[in-house]
Amino acid sequence: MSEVNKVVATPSQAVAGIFDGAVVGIGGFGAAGTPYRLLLALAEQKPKGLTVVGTSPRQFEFLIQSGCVKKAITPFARYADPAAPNPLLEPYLKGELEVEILPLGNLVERLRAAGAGIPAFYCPVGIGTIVEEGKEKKTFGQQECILEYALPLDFALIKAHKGDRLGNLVYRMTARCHNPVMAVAAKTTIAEVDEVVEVGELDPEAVVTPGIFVHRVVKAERPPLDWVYRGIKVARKT
Amino acid sequence: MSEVNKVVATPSQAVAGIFDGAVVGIGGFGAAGTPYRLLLALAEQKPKGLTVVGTSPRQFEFLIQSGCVKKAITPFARYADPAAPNPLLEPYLKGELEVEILPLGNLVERLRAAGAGIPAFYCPVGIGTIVEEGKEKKTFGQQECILEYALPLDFALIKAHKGDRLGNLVYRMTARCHNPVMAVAAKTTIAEVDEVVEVGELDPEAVVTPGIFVHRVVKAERPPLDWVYRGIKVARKT
Amino acid sequence: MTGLSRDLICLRASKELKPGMYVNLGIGLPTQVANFTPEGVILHSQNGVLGFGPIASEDEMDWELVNAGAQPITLQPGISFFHSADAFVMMRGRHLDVAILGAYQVSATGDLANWRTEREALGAIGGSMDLAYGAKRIIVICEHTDRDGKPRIVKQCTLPLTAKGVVNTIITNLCLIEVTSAGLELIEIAPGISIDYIQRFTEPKVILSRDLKEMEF
Amino acid sequence: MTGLSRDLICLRASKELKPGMYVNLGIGLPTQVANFTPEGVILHSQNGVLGFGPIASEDEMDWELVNAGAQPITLQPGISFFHSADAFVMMRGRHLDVAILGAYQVSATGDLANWRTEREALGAIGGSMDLAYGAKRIIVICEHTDRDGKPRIVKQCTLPLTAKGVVNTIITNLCLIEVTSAGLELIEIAPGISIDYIQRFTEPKVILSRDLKEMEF
Repeated sequence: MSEVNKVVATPSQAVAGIFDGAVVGIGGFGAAGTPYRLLLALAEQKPKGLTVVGTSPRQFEFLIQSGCVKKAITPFARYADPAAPNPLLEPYLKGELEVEILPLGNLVERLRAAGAGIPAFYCPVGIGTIVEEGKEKKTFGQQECILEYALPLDFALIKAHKGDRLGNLVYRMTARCHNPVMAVAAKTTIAEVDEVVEVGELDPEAVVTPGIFVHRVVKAERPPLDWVYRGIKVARKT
Repeated sequence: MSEVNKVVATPSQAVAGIFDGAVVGIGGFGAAGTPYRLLLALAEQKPKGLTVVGTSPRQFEFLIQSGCVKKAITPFARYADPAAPNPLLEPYLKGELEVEILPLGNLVERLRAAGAGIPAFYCPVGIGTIVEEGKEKKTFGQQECILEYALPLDFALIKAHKGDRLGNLVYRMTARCHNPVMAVAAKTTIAEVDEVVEVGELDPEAVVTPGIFVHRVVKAERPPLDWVYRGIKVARKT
Repeated sequence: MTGLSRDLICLRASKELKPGMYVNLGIGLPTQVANFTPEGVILHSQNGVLGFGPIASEDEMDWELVNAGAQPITLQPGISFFHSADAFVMMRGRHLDVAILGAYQVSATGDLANWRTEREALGAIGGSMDLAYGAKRIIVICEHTDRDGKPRIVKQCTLPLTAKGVVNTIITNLCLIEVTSAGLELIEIAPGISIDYIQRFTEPKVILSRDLKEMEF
Repeated sequence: MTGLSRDLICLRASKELKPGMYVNLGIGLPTQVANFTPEGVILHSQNGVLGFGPIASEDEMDWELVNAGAQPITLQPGISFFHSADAFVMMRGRHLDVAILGAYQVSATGDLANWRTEREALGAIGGSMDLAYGAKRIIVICEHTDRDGKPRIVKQCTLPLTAKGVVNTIITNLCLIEVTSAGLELIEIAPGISIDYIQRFTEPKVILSRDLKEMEF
């Protein structure tokens, strides 16, 4: 397949064309699996009025700080530790940032649904809570459910461990997390990888994201350790 | 995890307890990935009135022949080649077998939904065809959709390549097919494997079906080649 | 068969495929297009494989490496395996560029019937409805008439539908037709076949393309 | 803190876990239960890992191997990784035997509030609603009173709910309570704590179990 090459040279080239008002999904959970170099490049490119979709403030921080974000859709609208400084809070209180908070499982199902051609599905998670407010409901057996809609992305920024020029990707341990689901949901998926490998080097049985879901691949340096470890709770000896 | 051991000694032990009237999903597509030894053992055990869920007549053949099946849910109610002898046809024409035919994609989504706690979802596949008959519909944007319901299984009979005593499974090439989805949908998943390996031998990044979805594992001899090659179209030189 | 051989139908269809395209070849005649696909086209099969190589010869054959039509296929660098729910995400989520499907009937408005004939009590939907709905472009390849000599391209399908209004292009032994909002546009004619002959075996009236030409290979 | 230390709460909770059970430990105090889980209990985390080992010590730590609370964890034989949609299939599809969750408030009927306090404008739902709905058994572990000394076990939750009627068991520094259809049943009392003391800091009236006993470790 000599003609196909999705690899681009720099993170800036990789995020080119992300337009004002785009819906951008960002993979990762805490630091692990977060496309650090793509986020820095996009923050520098400064598109306006983005809707960002991710799972924790870590994914949104740079983009909020550079004034790119109109709305964040996230299950964690603060860090798990309520005492940690929250980049969403001040812009939210000032009315500069809209925040949609939702169950993480509803989020990943909505993303998968977008990628799978399912416009909406019913689920019981959120019944009896603020999540059900204003939503259509239906009862199956004894179980009341909410109608949840697909959440399609214009772009997904993801982080993988290794990728080839066809866009096949593998991940590393829990840095896999939300990245494969973001990839499926987006019109254009952009992957930051630790290493670009030759086509054929990845085990076909172990490819997690086949190249059909990936449009650009860029090799990037891993994030600095002070950024990474900021989010990691100091372990205690057991 | 010394205490957990899902491995049983024989296919007969593996299928024990499959009760009359049970809904039984059967993995595989054609011969590849079909749990041949489990099917033979179940046909011998002769439960009555099963509803069987699978993707091609190959999965149902033994059970229909031994009079176990009341209803088959399948996208292929004959072989892809219309001329091949069809084990469903005669019992269907005699009124002894009910057949529900449906798009393969709707089937796998209904199975996944059952495993994922989603009682129902909307999808456009089948609109304008017999698939939509009698079903609730709703329009999203311009797209009319059908409401499709989860299809939970009492048992799944699946075929994997290697498994460990925790139930972690890997597959081999296209013998993976529907097996992982069947596993997710069932209350009790029973896996026939070519090889039982030590815990820790499977690459954690490449496990396809984690043990949480698997309840019994049995090592079984591969099916006889005449059975296997019956379904394979003779290749032509290119 | 008048006009093109089955191999030439497949060859003509293969010219619609470009490097980098993700393509599914339906069961039956379409699977044979794999023998002609240009390098760089990435083939998908609904049983959970992407990027496979040509149909296997008898000595290469492995019964656990097959396409959706149970034909043995081959490994090649870049191939990947996944389960069928993921295979159908690709199909139903509009990730495939092209699906090439067989047909019993195609209507003037692009309705497709390809899963059950009049002769049979049971049929085989398989993944045909998923592909017909989900792929960005649907190319139908089939013989221009059925085994009774009746047109497969009809005003209205009489057989059970696979999907409504989905077919973009029809390639037969006689011609290549595009399904447009104005109707069926005749774009290419097989060598040695006349427009009259095509119209005689095509139930709806065809529109002649401004660029109507003889098919090339 | 009166009664049990946080470690002892975790230790008591860990005794509910048996070999072969699939268990999720929620963010916060519940993650510490990992230090006490008996061998053969299989731990799940929503970021896509099953069968992991104890919390990592500082020198074992790898920042790409963490639980949902961003604590470093360890590899052990039988561990597997998957993406988060699959992780949530396990949670929402009722495949987990037990989830141990923290709580701001639990009601007399098992309603749970654990994602936003009164003090904050934004909260963190995370996977709490998915677990609270999806796990077969919900064990809440928390301090018996909040930082203002007010009961966490209340007649009606005043904080935003995580899920209604889902909590099965509550383990605090003072006692172990089962949520039954008859009401809150006091099953075990921490050493040195009186029934009166528990009732004073529990808003609904508790029912004394016939088998009421002192908690053992």
